[in-house]
Amino acid sequence: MLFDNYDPLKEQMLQILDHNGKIVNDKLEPNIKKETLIKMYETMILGRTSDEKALQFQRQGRMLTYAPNIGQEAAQVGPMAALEPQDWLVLAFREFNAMLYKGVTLEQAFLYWYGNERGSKYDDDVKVLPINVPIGSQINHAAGVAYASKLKKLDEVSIVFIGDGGTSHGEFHEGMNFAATFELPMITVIQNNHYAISTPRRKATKAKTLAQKAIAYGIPGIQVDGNDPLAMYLVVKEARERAIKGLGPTLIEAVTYRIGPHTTSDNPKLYREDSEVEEWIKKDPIIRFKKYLIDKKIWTEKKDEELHEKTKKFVLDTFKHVEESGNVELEEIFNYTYEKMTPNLIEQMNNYKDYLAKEGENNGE
Amino acid sequence: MLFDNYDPLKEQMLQILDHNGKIVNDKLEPNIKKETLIKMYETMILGRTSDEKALQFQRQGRMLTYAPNIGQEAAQVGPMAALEPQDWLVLAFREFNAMLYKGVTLEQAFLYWYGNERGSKYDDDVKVLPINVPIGSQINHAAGVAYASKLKKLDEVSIVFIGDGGTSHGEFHEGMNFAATFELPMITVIQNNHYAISTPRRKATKAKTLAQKAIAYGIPGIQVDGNDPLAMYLVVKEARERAIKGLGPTLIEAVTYRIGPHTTSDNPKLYREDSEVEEWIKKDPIIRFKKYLIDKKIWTEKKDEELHEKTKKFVLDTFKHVEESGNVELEEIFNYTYEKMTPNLIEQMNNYKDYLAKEGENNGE
Amino acid sequence: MANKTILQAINEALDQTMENDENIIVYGEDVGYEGGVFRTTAGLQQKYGEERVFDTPIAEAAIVGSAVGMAVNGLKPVVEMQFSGFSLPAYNQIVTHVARFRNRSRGKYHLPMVIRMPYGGGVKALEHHSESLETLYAHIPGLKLVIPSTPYDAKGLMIAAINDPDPVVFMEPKRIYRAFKQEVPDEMYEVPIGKARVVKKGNDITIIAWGALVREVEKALEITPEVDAEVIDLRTISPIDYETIINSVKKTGRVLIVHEAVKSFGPGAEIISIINEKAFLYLEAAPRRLTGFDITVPLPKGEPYFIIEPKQIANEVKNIMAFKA
Amino acid sequence: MANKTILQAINEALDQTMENDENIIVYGEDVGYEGGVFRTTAGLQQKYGEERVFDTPIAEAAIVGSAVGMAVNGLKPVVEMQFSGFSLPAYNQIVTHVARFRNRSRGKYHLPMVIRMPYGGGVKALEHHSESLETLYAHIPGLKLVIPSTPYDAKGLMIAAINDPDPVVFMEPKRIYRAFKQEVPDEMYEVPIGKARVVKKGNDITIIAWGALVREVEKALEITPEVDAEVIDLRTISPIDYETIINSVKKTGRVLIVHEAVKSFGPGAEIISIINEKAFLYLEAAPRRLTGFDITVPLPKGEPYFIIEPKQIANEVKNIMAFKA
Ligand SMILES: Cc1ncc(C[n+]2csc(CCOP(=O)(O)OP(=O)(O)O)c2C)c(N)n1
Ligand SMILES: Cc1ncc(C[n+]2csc(CCOP(=O)(O)OP(=O)(O)O)c2C)c(N)n1
Ligand SMILES: [Mg+2]
Ligand SMILES: [Mg+2]
Repeated sequence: MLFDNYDPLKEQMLQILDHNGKIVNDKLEPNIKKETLIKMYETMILGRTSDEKALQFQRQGRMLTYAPNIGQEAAQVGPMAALEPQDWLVLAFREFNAMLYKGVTLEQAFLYWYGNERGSKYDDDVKVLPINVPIGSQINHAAGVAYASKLKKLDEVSIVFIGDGGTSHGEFHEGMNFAATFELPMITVIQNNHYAISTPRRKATKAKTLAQKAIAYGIPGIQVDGNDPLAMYLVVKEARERAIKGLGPTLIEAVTYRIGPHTTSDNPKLYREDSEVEEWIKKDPIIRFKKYLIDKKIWTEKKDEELHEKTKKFVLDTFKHVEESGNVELEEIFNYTYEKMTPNLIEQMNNYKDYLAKEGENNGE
Repeated sequence: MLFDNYDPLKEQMLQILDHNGKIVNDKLEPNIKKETLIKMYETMILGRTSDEKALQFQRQGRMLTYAPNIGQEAAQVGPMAALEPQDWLVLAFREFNAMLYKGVTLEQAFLYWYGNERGSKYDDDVKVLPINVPIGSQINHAAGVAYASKLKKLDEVSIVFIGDGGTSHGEFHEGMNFAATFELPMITVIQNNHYAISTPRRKATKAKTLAQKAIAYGIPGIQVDGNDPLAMYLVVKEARERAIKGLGPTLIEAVTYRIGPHTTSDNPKLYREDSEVEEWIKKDPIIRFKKYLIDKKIWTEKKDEELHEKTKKFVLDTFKHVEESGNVELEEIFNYTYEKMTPNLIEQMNNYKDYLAKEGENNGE
Repeated sequence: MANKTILQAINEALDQTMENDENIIVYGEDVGYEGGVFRTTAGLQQKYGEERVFDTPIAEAAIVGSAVGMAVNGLKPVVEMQFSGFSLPAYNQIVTHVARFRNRSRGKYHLPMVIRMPYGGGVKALEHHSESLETLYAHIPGLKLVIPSTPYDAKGLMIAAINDPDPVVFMEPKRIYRAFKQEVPDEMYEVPIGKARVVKKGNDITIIAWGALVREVEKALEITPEVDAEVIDLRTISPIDYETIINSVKKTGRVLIVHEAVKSFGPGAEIISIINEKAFLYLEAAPRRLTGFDITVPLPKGEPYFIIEPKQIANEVKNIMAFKA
Repeated sequence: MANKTILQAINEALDQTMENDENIIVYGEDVGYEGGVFRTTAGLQQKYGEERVFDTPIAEAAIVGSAVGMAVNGLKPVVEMQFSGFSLPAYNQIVTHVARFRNRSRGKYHLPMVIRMPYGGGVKALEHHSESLETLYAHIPGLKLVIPSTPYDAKGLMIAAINDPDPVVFMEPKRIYRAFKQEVPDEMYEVPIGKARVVKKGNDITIIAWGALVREVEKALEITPEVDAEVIDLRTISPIDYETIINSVKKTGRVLIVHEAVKSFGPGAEIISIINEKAFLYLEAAPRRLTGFDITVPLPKGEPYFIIEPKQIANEVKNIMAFKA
């Protein structure tokens, strides 16, 4: 069993594909279907391209705050590829790639960061919870989703993401313990990208690894090279098996790095050295995965160029479309507070409509 | 080092004095001063007697809700004896013995449960924080007290108590992690009395021991026989040394049992077997400690009888005094909201005084 | 039809809805095996099993947060906060998620869930066991806040809350859990959320109260037979039924609001403001509030001062009746 | 004397008080090394060291709860909640402990501490970054709630808050952190807590606002020169300065309260109620509130509707002036 062989207390970290794209642990190389491998790679390219463009748009004043995922693609796509369509994805806020893999459209994903709640109204069959800003609180949601799956004896699990910083929050503790106590089919992936805004991982806890926090809940915890899509895939595959068997949750620490800023409002140069960033750029998950696919003869440089080309166009077109969506309708901000608008809300809306009719548009100053 | 030799993951539990009053680990027998041993024992007898009387008073309708400590005396008195006068005690709510040992008067302790805030106004030099009802939140207070001690380079530590049930709370996690991260001079004692009201310890977490939760914070955790005053003394002594050296907090799980009800409003027969209780009565900390003291020739049956006699009288007299204190003054409930009463509060109080002058006393129905 | 206390009425509402709909589940601290510290959920675990009725670790954020996830995944959780004072560790979940999931997802997800919590003073309890925290929930868009004052309403409102597609905070006036009995229909029925109840019609003054205070108002009127008061039991604090209030005030012109919550920035202030906005010209006297003082609820030996007694209500009524514009 | 923004004024207040009293310490998420996400605490760690100015784990209950312990043990912590929307995980600590330690211990312990939090909308932010949660703090006895609207007040109120023996929640109107500059004295000075500021004297109507809305009120008056309004910047929301309010209303007889917090059970309601209680017979028109709608603050593409603009204020002023009793 994977989780017995990698002990976080001994700082053993699972890696299958190293940063040169070499298999370093061939006994563990997962047997992933070709289409899946390609979907994984395409999603990573879409994620990366979207991030890069979004950062550009933001500099051009066309995008609001945006939290890029650059460098963390494997930590998201590996897990998602290991799951089944009926499984649930419970988000923190830095899982752009995971969302895309799971069926959130790029338009929706952009629309959210563009400042429109419609961006969190995913298609009906997309079992993804909206982006969750209050740190840690999503763990409890995932536990609840998993409780329902278990009670209804459904063959489904929940995967939930959290940052390294998030593990310090009380909600992390309560949710992990709740899930462990009731042996819920839940998988928690910590994206340890080494920073919580400006605060480095080492200042968030004295625990040598985040994976060892699993011991507090009596569940397995494992540290994984988060830039290795194969390792991330494998570990989630096994965690899913445990979950489905009724053995409860698993805690996975994906060791990765946030190459970009926390968000577009952040200047990482204030708190970290360029040299550190450069070290991690060498460990880029996309480069190693591409090498792996080419070595496996699943991919070619030519295909790669085409994909980049196509993706860029798709991202630009989609963003244009999003840009054209403009402000939301007035009704929209009132309509979803309750199932039915209360008399009070109707009155507030109508008064405001009267005002607008009289005075013209409100520009929020 | 004690903490390295007892590994909670291997379910090793420290015991020095077994339930027959025999030293089972003579290498570890601490060298406690005679006066200290006697103060420990006297406090335990005072605690036990107070508990028994309070339960009686409550049945007679003379006492309000009361949370007895019967069976948990060693888990409280052992630690307190190991500390220094300048150290801080941060309470949960089931530490009657610890409070008494640390200088809270019996009158104050009773007055609190009698329903008067004056019972939390301990004497000036008594470094004890008031009873803390919201589960888990006291851990953060203790961390803060310890932060100040460290910043001011004072030779003092904080000890904080929490129940087994309390370890599931988010505040436990945040406080422990905060203290660990800043290497604060704090000692956390979990009184694992096996129940949180009706909910047994095993339903609160899948962790085999509560001590292993320390691993999540990268600090030592140890399981101790909580009914063994010598083991509890020793472990806190060592934890204090670590703390003072700047090595940070320690997590101590005192394995004990709540012989009585959760509070006087609770009926434990609803949720546990008498046989379980009987097993634990055999492990009574007071019986074994008395045997130890007699074996050591520090104590005699005669002294014991005298002590019981004297203590009973003291408890009865003190309670009588408390009973005579009656209701608080009206000013008292307004006076301590802010340093100075606000105009609004003055007005509310005066209006009410006018009302009382007109209509006579308010009996709260 | 049988005589029941509020406690029994709530228990029956839970029992019958659970029997009817297997998606309803009930949990919280000590609610399972022993049936709650007040025994409101007694018998349910025995009947519906440990998976549907269970004890949780002491972790209010987990209790509420997991309910969010359950509701998203098709269940209807009815969770208990052991006392309203202990709902605060879950306050982040309630405000940032329970109240907002529908809006956040533009209706893709909604949360049919109920958060039960005994509230209010007068039971000689420890600290944090006597709070009246209506404002903290009424002020949050997306929540409904319901408080019954009778066994009949308790059952009907609880069933309505469970059936409601929106999340409902259900505060239970623990002081009158067992204080009196009332005929309660055996079958299931709903008392509509968002509708106040006119307890007594009258023309001189409108008295608005809820929870345990409704009975105190009734007692007060026994000692002021000269006043023909209209008494409104608000029942739903949010969204507030201003129609019933305004209609009454237009008739009486005088208003007293009685609540145990502390006064400043408390629930009574909203009612006065609504009346100002919608019936200002009908007012014949300054609307007044009789409320908890702006202090922490005292421990039992000081609590009597804090508890509002019928004589106090009667006194205020007389003051307002004496007001001359 | 130098021209400073609100942000700079707060920074200076922290700097000067820290220089003066080594028991003052400043911490929170990202406040240390990088000086806060808004850079309000910039430079302080460099000057006072990592022990007095530091970054914490993401754990708001720990930030506030540890401050309780520090204050008990002789420090004066000034902690930051990164945004007021993220103060909710600490709400349990704030309500059950920060507000109550003095009363609980009958004065043995008191908590000279400040909880800073940027608040309010209009900065095109993500969810939970735009809330106006005044009510949640103003309703809690034992807390003081202070909100500056100018650089001068920001410095003076922050110094007063730090020197105050009681715990102060200090909300900072982030929308105007850098919006304008004002002459701010170089030396330390206090602006008294509990005293409102009459921004402009007038006889026709009393307009009460605070934080970022004060400027919007001023702009509104520029487009309604026909109205001689008295403008009150409340500055301290709790304990409220009713003297200033009541004196003004007695003069004008008309009232408008402007706040961004959602309307129902919001801060404006208390002000209206106080006016009813203390100046009812002086009212010439129904007091009105212009506030945030009873909804979650929308994301940026819907937020413009939510933000109160000067024209709206002017419109309300005209409505109230037109009111005939
Ligand atoms: C409860 C809460 N407190 C504070 C914040 C503000 N905040 C947003 S992101 C962030 C850092 C998160 O760090 P981490 O968990 O490591 O995730 P990452 O950003 O690295 O993906 C903070 C403090 C928040 N969103 N929620
Ligand atoms: C935050 C919070 N939630 C709920 C309660 C109600 N409550 C009081 S004691 C208790 C059980 C505590 O169990 P444990 O921590 O094991 O301590 P013990 O009572 O056994 O000493 C509960 C749930 C509380 N006081 N605080
Ligand atoms: Mg991170
Ligand atoms: Mg216990």
